[in-house]
Amino acid sequence: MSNGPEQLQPPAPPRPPGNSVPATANESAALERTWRDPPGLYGFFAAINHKTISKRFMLATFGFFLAGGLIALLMRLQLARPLNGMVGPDLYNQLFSMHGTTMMFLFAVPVMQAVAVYLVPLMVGAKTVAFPRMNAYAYWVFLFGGLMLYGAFLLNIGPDAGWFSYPPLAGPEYGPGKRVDFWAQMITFTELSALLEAIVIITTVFKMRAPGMTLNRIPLFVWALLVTQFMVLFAMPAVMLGSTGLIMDRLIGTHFYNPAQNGDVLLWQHLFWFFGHPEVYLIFVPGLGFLSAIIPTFARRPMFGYTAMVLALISTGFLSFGLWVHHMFATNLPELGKSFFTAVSMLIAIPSAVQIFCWLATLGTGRLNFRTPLLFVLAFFFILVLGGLTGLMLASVPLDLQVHDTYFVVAHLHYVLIGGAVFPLVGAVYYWYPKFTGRMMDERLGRWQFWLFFIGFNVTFFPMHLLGMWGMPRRIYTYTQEMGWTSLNLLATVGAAVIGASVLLFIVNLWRSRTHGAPAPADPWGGGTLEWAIASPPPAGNFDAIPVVYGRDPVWEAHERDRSAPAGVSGLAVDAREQLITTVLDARPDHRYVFPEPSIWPFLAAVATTVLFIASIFTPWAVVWGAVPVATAVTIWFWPRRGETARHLSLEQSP
Amino acid sequence: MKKLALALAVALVLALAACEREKRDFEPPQGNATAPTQRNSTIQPGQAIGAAPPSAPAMPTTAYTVENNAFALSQGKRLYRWYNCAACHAPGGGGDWGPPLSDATWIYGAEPQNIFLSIAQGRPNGMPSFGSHIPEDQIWQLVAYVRSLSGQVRADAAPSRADAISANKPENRREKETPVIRLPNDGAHNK
Amino acid sequence: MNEKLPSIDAGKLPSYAFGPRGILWWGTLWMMAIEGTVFALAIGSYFYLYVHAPRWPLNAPPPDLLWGTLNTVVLLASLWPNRWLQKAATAQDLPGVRRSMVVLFVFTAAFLVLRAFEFAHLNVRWDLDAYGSVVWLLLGLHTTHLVTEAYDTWVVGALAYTGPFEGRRFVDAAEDADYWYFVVLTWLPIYGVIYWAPRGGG
Amino acid sequence: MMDILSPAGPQAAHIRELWHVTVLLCTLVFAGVLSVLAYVLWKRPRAGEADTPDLAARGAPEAGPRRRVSAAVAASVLGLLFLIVASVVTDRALAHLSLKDALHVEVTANQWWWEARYDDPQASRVFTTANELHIPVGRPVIFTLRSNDVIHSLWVPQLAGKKDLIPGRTATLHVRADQAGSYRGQCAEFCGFQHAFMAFTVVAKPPAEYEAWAEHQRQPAAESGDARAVRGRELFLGTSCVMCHAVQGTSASARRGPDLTHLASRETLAAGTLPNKPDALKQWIRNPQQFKPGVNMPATNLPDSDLDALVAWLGSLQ
Repeated sequence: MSNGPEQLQPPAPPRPPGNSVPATANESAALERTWRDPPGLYGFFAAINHKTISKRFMLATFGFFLAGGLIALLMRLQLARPLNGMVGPDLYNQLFSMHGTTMMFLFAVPVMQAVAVYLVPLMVGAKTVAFPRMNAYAYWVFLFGGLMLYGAFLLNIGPDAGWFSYPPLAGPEYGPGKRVDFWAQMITFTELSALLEAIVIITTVFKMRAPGMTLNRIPLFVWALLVTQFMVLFAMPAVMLGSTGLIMDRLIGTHFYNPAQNGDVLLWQHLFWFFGHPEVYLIFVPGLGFLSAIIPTFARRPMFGYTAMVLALISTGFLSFGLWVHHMFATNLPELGKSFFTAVSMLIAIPSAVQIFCWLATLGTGRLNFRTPLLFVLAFFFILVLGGLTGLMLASVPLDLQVHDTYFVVAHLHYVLIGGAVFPLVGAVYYWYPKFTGRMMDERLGRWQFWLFFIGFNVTFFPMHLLGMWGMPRRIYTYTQEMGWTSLNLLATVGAAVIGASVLLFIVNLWRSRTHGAPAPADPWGGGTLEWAIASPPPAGNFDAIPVVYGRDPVWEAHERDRSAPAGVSGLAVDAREQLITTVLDARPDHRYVFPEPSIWPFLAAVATTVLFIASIFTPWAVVWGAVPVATAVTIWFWPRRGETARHLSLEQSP
Repeated sequence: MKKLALALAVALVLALAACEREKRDFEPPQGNATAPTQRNSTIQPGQAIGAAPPSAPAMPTTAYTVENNAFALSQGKRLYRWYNCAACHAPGGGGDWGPPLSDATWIYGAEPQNIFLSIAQGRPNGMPSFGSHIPEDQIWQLVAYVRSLSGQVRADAAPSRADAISANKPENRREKETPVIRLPNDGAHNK
Repeated sequence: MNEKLPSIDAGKLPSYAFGPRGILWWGTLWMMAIEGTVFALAIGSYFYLYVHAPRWPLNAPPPDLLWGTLNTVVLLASLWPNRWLQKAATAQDLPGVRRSMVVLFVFTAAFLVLRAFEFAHLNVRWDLDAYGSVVWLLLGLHTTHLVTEAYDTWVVGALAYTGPFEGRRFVDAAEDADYWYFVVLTWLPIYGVIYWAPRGGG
Repeated sequence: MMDILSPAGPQAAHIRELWHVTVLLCTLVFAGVLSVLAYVLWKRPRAGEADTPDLAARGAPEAGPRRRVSAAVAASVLGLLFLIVASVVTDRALAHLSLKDALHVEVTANQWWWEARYDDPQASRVFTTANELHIPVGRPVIFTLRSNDVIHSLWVPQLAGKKDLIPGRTATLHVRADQAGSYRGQCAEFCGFQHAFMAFTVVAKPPAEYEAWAEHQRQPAAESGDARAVRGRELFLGTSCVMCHAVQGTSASARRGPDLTHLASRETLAAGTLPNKPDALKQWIRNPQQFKPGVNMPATNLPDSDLDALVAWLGSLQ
């Protein structure tokens, strides 16, 4: 077996010595230089370090969250009084469509992936994510998709058919102009980004875990994110297919959703909700992951029922694909089919119940440390459980027929999404902010923010249950005095203002703590997982020596480890981006792989992709000529550089 | 710096085009003339008004054209269907009793004002006068749609396919015809 | 301070690996999972419209069998040089990889041309009715994969000739071969649906 | 007052029963979970981040918590099965409500108003009205639901659950009013600019009164003869109204807008948006966009005198 062709490259120089365990000072310095992003403007666009990309991703999603929140405040102001002339029907339709689209596509799903891209490598003991350049490309595509949508919104081309845009209202005849096209193309952007991120995260967890981290030693947070990414893999294609069909209907006259030519408008609803329901679980399951990371640390004990929790996560993932028709109970689908979906929609509550009881058992047998992250997690038990129970009511066909598409559903979805994902997410930000920035967030501000958020939330959304029962439909831009909805709508608006205040406090806390926050040690909360074993903020290459894991909470069990067992992995290059690749089941070291170096081509490929997507809204031929720059950029991105190849050859060892 | 200015200028033009295409203005223009002072055709839908027709200002001279606005074009398409223009001009404007509207030949001129007068005052050989029956802003929407039938309108504003059985191309995919004025050889159209 | 601790020496481990040992294989696998789901849902939509339609195909004759079947034969035949490429790549035999790439290059040209003929003989336009729309969607989806596969082969093939080449580039060639299998094997159900579903006593 | 908990028919009544059962069970579960959490937060000892985590729990089988969690999960499964059964039972009960000599009404939704066509085996007794559905008390009604444009959803909270009106599909909704009264309903599926004002009223009347109303609806318009009304009629047929509206007994028979044959006998105008009073009708005709921006009815600039004549004539269409 020839050891690679000789005539094409220079003879390989002898291999430089790798890192030692623990790494010496100059090894650490060398590793920092190797894994760091290049400086300057070029470095900004060529950065592929997973922590840099993740911080930008989190910032972008938080920015979209604020924009979506402002839009929500505008909506609440319009609904505060009957026949309020502040906003007309056309602008209001754009407002609620933008609010829903922003929160679902530009905030909820991507922020979970952004946090995962930062934390998963740290928690599984890897120096980087798999496919770091693709990770950067996915971020840029996401950012350009969000900016495109908001650019369109500012030009009065914001979507106006809701965040699920049912044809025929979103179809070619009743949705004139390019509004729904920009919405459908935004789907293409965000789904492409989500799918690529899913590939990155799954491959990182499968192939790059620290030696010894067998399947039953993977942290529960990583399990939650792993299950979420598998759901992304199988859910997103449905909405991409559906939105491609919608754009083809609108632009080149196909008849997928045209009943007159044997298309069917319900085909859209099936395709959308086959993605739609896993989508809301994509948002909720990472919330479960945050809880499973925060509760053990603040109960000072390992999570109760680890195996039950993992099985619950996996079964939630599977079941979420079986219940999309509960969004379509009011259509004329056969009744027997609907009863099946009632049953599955109810049974999916069991895995969540298992997890809630395991958390309660963990808290019930632990010693509690009431810090801000735990506060936000405890709010989950109040808000999510209430939202889950109203969900059971919506799962029943007769009850759903009364409250479907009313403000009861608006209340339910906010209880499960904000209670299930946003509260745990804010708790997670308080929990990992020290690791991201090396600074602690202010506890007092945190408590103020928590109580404002908790009270404001309930004051805003609990009355909506009643509004829904009193007949207030979703998405109405105004109502008359006789309806009797006035006082509760005013109350909800006041609550929304309180939520706004709490978000302001959050921004202040985030901003001030960057400079005035107390400096954070490596493990400020006494956590057990690997990310607490390295400095805050972590060095560019995370671990100077990749650790060897002997249990579920390596940091807690560090003192127990017997001194003769290997502590870490030595021999990885310090002057090249080498990362250990391990086997899937038992994480046994398999080979060391040199990872790609920073390159500006992912960014340029993302720009080319954006040009293709936006131009294809106006002419179908853009898909053809637009593909040329994309192919060129991707080819140059892939094409190996001579210098890089030479360095690889110096480290090359054939399998 | 110049490149930046150029890019900004292009962006501005695109923005203006987008704004104009996406406007949804529901309020009709002032002076909504409903009855022409003059009729070129004896027939009209419904009944002729016995007493003096409601006073109406003279026909607007300036073309209040809405043909770059997608909403107005889609309203025009709806009115083309609602007011049954297809009965004589065929659903896609292919022509039947009435002359085709989707080809290049025009008898009374292809400009918006010409089409406006055809609709409002009617034309000999069977085109009824709709002046007092269709408000002016709706006539302008119909005018815009009629021009889109022969591809005179920007493709991104033109309506796409209808949720109907449609044998012919949607308006946004029709090639732009170059209008030719051709007088009728004594009603050859109606044979 | 830092006395040496016992450690696992990774220095002697290989620097790249084929198949499921390497991360590129897994990346390709998830891509296949995504595109497989897209194909499955597209076929699902086809039969959804089929079931809801009074007759199938609606207002057009079924596609001509000639070009579709011919292309299927060509694609199946391409499995042989693809197998050759995979073996050469895993054996890290660069001359073998180069030769197989040339043959594969001819096959890519062949199936792209045949696909153009297939489109010309579908006997329906995409904007005629729901049947035409979903047939063009299905064939279009697979065609994007043919084009990306062809392009991937051209790029990796060119790299095999011009370099800069190193051991791990064999892994890229091997993954390209894996993806080729996927593109060919997913064509079989799609071929059955596009060409035989309208004829199957619809 | 639209409230799902004050039903006036068997469908809504059944659903309310299920609603109360489900809310009761859910409240119990919610209270249970919160009380356990409160107890735990109150009783468990405190600790700081510096305190060593107690790793003993890792090995021990922790029989106590395991038993409690398994019991709680078992209870949840039982509760869920109960809810499933309750839901299916209610569904069957609704499906088994008798439809003996039901009244057939075809409701067609348009962008932003409702057309109702009362069927009858005898073709001559069929009549069409808009936005107001009168039904006899105690007699089942089968609504056949279609849509002319986008997806709408017909919902009368006090009578029954909602059902979508989907273009290209036909749905049915069974309703029965057991008490006389006027029940407001509205569109519940977002359908464009005026989704907010696409309401209708179901007026349940004793059978005798219903028959009288239906008989009245079958007659052509009873027009008054005074000069102003005649002028109004002329204007209706001579300007834009005739292009969209129909009035039986005159040459106006377009179906694009609501049927106005018996407009004066209705409680509201413009799909439940305005009270049916002359000045409201006048403002509405002058410029509908001020009440329902985006509605498909155009404004007219008839002079005031003509407008009053038109309103007078429409007011005579009892």
